[in-house]
Amino acid sequence: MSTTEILFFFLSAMAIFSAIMVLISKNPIYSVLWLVVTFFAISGHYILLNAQFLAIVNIIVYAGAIMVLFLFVIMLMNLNQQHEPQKGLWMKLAGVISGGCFMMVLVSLVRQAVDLKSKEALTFGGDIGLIKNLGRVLFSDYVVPFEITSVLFLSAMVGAIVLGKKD
Amino acid sequence: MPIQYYIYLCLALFSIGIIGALTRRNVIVVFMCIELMFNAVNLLLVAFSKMHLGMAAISDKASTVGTDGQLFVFFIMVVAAAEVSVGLAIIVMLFRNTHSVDINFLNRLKN
Amino acid sequence: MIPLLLILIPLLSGLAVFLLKDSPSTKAFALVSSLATLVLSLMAVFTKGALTYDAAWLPGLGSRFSLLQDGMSKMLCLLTAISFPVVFAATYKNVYQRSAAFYGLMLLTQAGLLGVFLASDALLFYFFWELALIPVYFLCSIWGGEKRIAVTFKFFVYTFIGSLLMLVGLLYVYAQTPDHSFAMQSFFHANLDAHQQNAVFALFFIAFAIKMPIFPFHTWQPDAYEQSPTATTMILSGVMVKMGIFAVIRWLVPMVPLGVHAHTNFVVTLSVIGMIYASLIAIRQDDIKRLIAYSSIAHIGLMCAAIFVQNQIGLEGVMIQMFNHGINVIGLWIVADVIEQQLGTRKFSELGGLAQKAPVLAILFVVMALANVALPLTNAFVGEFLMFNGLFQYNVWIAAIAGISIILAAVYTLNMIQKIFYGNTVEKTVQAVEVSANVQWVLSILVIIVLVMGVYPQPMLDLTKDTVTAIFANR
Amino acid sequence: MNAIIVSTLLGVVMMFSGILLKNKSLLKYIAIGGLLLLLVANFCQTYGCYTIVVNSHDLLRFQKFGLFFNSIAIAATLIYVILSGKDIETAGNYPAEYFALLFFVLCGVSILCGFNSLLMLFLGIEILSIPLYILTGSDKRNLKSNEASLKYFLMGAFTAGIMLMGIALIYGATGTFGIVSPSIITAPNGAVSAPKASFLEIAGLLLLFVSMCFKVSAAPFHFWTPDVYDGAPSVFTSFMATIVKAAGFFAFIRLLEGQSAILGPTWKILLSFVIIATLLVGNITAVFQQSVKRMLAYSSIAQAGFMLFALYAANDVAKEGILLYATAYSLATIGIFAVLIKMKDYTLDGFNGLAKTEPVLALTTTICLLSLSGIPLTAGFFAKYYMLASVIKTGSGLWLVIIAVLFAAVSVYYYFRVIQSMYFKEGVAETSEITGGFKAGLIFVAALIVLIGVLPSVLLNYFYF
Amino acid sequence: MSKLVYLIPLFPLLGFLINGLGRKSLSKSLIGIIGSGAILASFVVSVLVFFDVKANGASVITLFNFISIKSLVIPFAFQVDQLSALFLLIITGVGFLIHLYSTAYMHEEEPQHFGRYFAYLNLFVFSMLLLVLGANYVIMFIGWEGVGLCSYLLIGFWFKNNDYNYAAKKAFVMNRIGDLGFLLAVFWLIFKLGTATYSDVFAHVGNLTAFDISAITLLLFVGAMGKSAQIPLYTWLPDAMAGPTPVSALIHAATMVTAGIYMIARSNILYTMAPSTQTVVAVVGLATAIFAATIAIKQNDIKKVLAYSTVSQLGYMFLGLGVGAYTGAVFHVMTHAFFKALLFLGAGSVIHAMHHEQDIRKMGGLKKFMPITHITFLLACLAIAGIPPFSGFFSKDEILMAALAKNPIYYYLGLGGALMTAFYMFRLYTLTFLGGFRGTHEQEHHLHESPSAMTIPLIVLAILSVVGGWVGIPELFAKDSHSLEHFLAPIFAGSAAIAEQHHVEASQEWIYLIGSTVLIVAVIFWAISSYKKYQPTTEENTGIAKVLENKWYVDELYDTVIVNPLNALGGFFKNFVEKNVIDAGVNGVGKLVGYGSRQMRLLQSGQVGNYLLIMVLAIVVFVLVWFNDITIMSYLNRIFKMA
Repeated sequence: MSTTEILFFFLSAMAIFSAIMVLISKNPIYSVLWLVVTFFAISGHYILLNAQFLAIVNIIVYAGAIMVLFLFVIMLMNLNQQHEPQKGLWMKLAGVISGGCFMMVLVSLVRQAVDLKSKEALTFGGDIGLIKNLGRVLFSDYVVPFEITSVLFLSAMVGAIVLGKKD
Repeated sequence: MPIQYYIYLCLALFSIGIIGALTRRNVIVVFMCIELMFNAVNLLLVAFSKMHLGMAAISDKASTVGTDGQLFVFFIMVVAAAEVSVGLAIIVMLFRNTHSVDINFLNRLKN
Repeated sequence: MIPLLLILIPLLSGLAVFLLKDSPSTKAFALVSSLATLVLSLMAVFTKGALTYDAAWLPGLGSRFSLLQDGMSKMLCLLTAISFPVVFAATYKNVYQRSAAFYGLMLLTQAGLLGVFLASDALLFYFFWELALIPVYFLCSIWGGEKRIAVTFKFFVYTFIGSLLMLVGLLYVYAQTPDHSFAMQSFFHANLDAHQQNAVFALFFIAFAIKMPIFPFHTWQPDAYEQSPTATTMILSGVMVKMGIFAVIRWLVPMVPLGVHAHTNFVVTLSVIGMIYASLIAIRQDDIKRLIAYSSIAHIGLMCAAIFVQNQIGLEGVMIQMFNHGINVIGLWIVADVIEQQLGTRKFSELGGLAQKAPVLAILFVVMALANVALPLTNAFVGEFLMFNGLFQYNVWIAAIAGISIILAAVYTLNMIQKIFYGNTVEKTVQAVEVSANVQWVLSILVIIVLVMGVYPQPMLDLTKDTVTAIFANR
Repeated sequence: MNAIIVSTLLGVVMMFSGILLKNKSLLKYIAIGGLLLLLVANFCQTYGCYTIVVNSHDLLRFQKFGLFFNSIAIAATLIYVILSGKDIETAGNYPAEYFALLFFVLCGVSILCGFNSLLMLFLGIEILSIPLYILTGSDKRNLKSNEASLKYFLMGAFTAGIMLMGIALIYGATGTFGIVSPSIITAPNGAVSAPKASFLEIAGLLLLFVSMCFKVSAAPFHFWTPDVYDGAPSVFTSFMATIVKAAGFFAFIRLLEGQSAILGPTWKILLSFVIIATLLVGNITAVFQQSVKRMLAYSSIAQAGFMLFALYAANDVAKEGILLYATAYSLATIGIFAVLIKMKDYTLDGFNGLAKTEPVLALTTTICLLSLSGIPLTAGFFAKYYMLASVIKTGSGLWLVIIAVLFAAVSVYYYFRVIQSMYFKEGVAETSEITGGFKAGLIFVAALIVLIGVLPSVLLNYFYF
Repeated sequence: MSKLVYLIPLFPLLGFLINGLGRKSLSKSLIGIIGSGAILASFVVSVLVFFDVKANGASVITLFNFISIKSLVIPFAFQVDQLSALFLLIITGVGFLIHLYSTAYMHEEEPQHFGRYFAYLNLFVFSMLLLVLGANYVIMFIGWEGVGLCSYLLIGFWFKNNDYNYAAKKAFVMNRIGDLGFLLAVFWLIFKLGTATYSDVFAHVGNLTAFDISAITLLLFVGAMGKSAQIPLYTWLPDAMAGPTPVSALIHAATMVTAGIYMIARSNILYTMAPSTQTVVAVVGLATAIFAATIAIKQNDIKKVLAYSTVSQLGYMFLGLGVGAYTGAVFHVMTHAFFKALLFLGAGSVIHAMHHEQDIRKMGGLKKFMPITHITFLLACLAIAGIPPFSGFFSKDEILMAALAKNPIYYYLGLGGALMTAFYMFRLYTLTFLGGFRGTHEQEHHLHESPSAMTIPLIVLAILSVVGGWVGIPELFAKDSHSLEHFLAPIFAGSAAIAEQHHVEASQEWIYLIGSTVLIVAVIFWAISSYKKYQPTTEENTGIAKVLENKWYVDELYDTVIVNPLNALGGFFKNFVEKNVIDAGVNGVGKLVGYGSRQMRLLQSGQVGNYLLIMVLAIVVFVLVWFNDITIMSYLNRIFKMA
């Protein structure tokens, strides 16, 4: 077992475990924290795949900004004390089963896919994930969507203000 | 790494996200699960991007195939950030009115 | 030009009436407009040969605003044109709330009906088919009887389902036309194999069968007739049911000859069952309107059967009977309306002895009723004679069974006469008086038409000869 | 491209005018002017006069079809603002922001009209959706509005996840985000062999299909629609149900236009299942609704079922038809909602006797309802006509058409219930103040519906593929 | 002269129109003059036509084309030949007398109803003339239905009385049943020959198969059954007594019921070519003759007795037609017209005098009050009983002899009927005119002879009843003395050529003649003697007498077997099938939609979780459906196999 594989399996196990913990934590704050762990694991994967820019952004934006925002909101609402009411057992079971089915069918699809058999994701190689390369493409080929996201942000900003303001 | 491993991993994370969205009652947790789904997709995109690069690199060492996949992840993050701000605003607004974030209480509109 | 004007006059005057204030002048306006249409349609009748009109309409779809007025449509236009002034005149004394809207809708109905009879483009035909329905829906729902909303709605949905299926059929045939056009001739030459023809037949026939109506699609009819304002009922039963018959002859028979042929047995059997069934029910009716409705179903069943036996003699009979049935049934409705307006009841059990109080009405009604049982020298005899003849040539037994309806018709019609007019007066009829002069005049005109057409039907047969010849020339 | 830029700028202008203007009622006129400008800009581009040239590196590709559709969306918005502009002002405390958000939505619509990459599709849909989440929740004190907003948001985000998964799978299979399927293999000798798609790509397309079904509220992904349409302030429901939905359809068709070859025969079965389910759910459930607003929500599902025919047929007639359908449906729905907003009571009983108190409103509503039911002489007829014709033209699916037609007959039931209330039932329908201008606008809409119903070529002649 | 034949129906039509439209403005006497005058005018023309035909032979006068389409031409044409000329004379002649009689009989009516009465009467004659004159079966059918209508109108003349209305309706409906048969026969002819014109039909009769002819003739006979009141369609005729008495006279004597005879005589070639039908006709006729006679024996209503006697006599006529004695049948029509008209008018006179009392048990001894009526009535009774040399003797004898030639059983049964006829007629005569008066004193006080307008027709008819038979004196008595047969010979020439001739030996004929006459005379004396001392009893009849009094319960039978089931069926359709099957089906669809709507609303639970769950499940299903054949199933199979 190579280092890559060890790393891969470790990160994967960590991601899945923490994701499951997000799911089963009763306290929302724990959920947030476990989600942060998941994000870190995913960032690890990015690094493994030599996508350094995304790994950083993931940590800064997701684990940093977004999760903090979540934390703020939860604390703002003072939910950490609350014991979240649980869904009925049947609903939970149905959720798990249907989610499981979803995974089952897709996994079985992938297992049948012959054209994926020999394909591998390049780990540690290739430098497209470096900030220089990405930036060049982003500001040439992808400048239009980049600009357009500004509209998205603008509207999100307006929305957040409109909805969040007390009146 | 074989690409299937990545796909399985991502599908697992994605499905966990779905299961979370289906089983939890706290709106914020549901929302977080959706974020988890996004992240699963992100990882998958990066893996695919590297897969395509790997295939192209056999013939062309300087290939930049796969850049678009990583950029897509970037855009997803952007969108997710915007969505989170709006989403949390909505949740806060609702909480102000009902003092609850229980998804099961969202049942005034039905039938 | 005449065909176009025939549609335009009622259409435009109908729209114009909406703008008028509710006043007696609206009635007069509507009457004048309908008389103008009558004059035009008479002009059309006396013009030799088929009249046409053609203008561009929907170039992208292969549909044109093309009208064709051959013998059959001349006749039906004449029927439409006669019935509206007759109805207006006969109900002149009736007071309607929002009368402008009432007369406007009536005239729009007329425009739709005339359009149906004139259109020689399938899509245009479909348009007018619907245009004739919508105003009627409002007429019945606003000015109808107690249960009007539900009943009218049933009627509407019923016919709407039919016309939607017809639309599917239209599109289906359209897709198979050689030149992708809705023109009548293209439709008649569409490339349809026997299997496709059967499908198209089913789609169209349901629409027409509902409109006619044929057993077992008829249940909307008695209710609708009962609940509609009588003026509308007259149009419904006098003219509108002819739409179905007309459409079968004009469109279905030439378009899908194989489909028609394949279903002949089925349709004829259904029609004959319907005739007997409706007649038997009519015998047990206690309500003038319902009785006339069921009697109408029986008569229409005969017409439908006579079309489908596909011989010339039967078809000639259908032609002339379309006109005559319209006249007769309108006459019956007028009397029914008079009775209801004057005495406030339509129940036989609450009527009787009216002949003593209103002898003129009684006489006129009896003539109408006798025309309804197709007594010789009344107009209906000629048509029924020819139709039964056609039916007989198709199958002796079918004709014999259908013939039973002649007997049953006598039973229920005479029942009706007896229970309304004969016997001694009862509580409700003691105060009855003779009907007003306008009704007398209108009925007299109808009676004259009944008798003239009964004694000398040849002009009408000559009028429609070209249509019949054309249909049989195609095979 | 013109439309994207201009609508963005206009959004910003609206925001600033909200700050600068004292008189809020002027906003409406600025918006109308802006929309006219937008319309002109879009027309310029449609007919080859580019004012702003931006190289989008083939991420966006504007074709006449899309641009024309965009014009229709803008024009519909214009009519919507003219009719309901006043109600937008009174919907909450931030009218300027609402107008701005409407323009941002239009920006999303414009992107969807020209996207040539899944990235742009995703961005377009998000730009379209996020302002709508906000607008849905704009009635902040109203719990229903809050709830609708949150439901919409949660389900929208969830679907976005599904969509992203689909995009990722497609990317995995094809290595590109372009929507022109590369799987069609042209052999060196020129023979085109049957395209062979990997499982991944098909699964990805399926997930994309599902998410688009969600956007256009096709069953069984329609569940958000009634609740959200019901809970949102009526004035925004009107917008959502018409322009946004039509844009969704356009994107849907554009997305799957070239894909039917690789989707295989099963695809049609699946699609017919979705169509029937949509028609069933929309029509049947609408029958017993007491609230007109909610009924309209279900009716919009039903109408979506009809629009899906365009997808099923996927031919020229279908494209032409979806254009007409979108127009007819939008016009009628905007008209009805404009009236609905004026009503004090949204239930059917609230409409009782409207014909007596407000005959113009009743008449125009009737025309709109007739159009929705597909009665001839209204635009709705030709809309349905094209849909049915397109399927019949494919030579199969006659049974599907017949089922659709039967459901259309059911739809008459609930549309006509409103007419019955207005015309045949006794009652005094209470409305808020109706201005002459509003009536004129309604009459204009009704006239437009009838005009298109009589001469659809007026609309279609401007449109060539 | 034949060119003017259209005048014959035209006069009554004009009379109908004038009286009908002007019934309120015209005076009674004017109405009477117009009504009777129209018929008189027709009669005059008829006489002219008759002699014209006698001199110049038959002709067809076409007025216009009634129906003319590619495959069928039906001209509105009149057939003027020996048969129709003879019938014209009977109809207009007897008709005129009845009209004349009516002016007095109906004098108590209000002018308005008086006018209506004469209008109907004229229309009746018009229809009958049309029937007789028509040159094809369709025009005949027009008249055929027309007389049905007029009988309906006249039977229900006093429309205030609902019993009368029922009788009228019954007459019309019964007639319609027959008419249907007639109509089908006409269709058959048109179908096979493409024409309904007599001359063409008879000329091309060879193109028909034996089956066709049998069917056509049988169907025509069904028509005749209805119109001429044969079993099983005879029950309307006795009920038709509800109308004014002159109307009964008109129906029974001159018009209507003779239509069937006329029609078969007209179609004699067809019938001659269909021996099986002839047998049916003969048997039905004979059965009717006897059956009706048995009923007549026990009837107490003066008009009912006469009515059943008519049915019975019509039976004889059909017997004659059935055995090929067409001339005899027509001859009997003529003589029957005279004496039956006379009987009815005489009965009318009695009823008039008795103030509308019709029960013969309450009469008696009218001889001394009403001498003219009595004498004429007696003559008529003798005529109908068949006493030589009264008219009935000759015609009845001719039929019976033909029957004897064909089959002796016909003869014996027919003779039995004739004996019964003699019995019930003289029972009637005796109870009415002989013995003592059994009515109230008031009635007795008012008894008087009728006015001259009524007695003159009686006298004229009495003379005709006596001498009318002399146009057909059998060969037995004198060579070539049967002038009627010679006159009608062209009509029946075709049949005569085909039919095999049966003849009874002259000596045998004498024996039968004398024997039968003796028997009849004996029966007459028996009848007179047994009823001369009749006193009304309150005892109810029992056994066979009761059955006879109740007309063999045939009406009740029809009610139970046909009328009630049909009514019940109609009710079942109306109340059950219509509501619970067809409408329920339609409404059921609506209800189903409503139910579906209510159920489907519940799916919209309002819970986001549920919505998402359904979406996910749908995706799973979609994937499974999409990849059903290749991937998923095989993979799942493998999993299950491993496990």
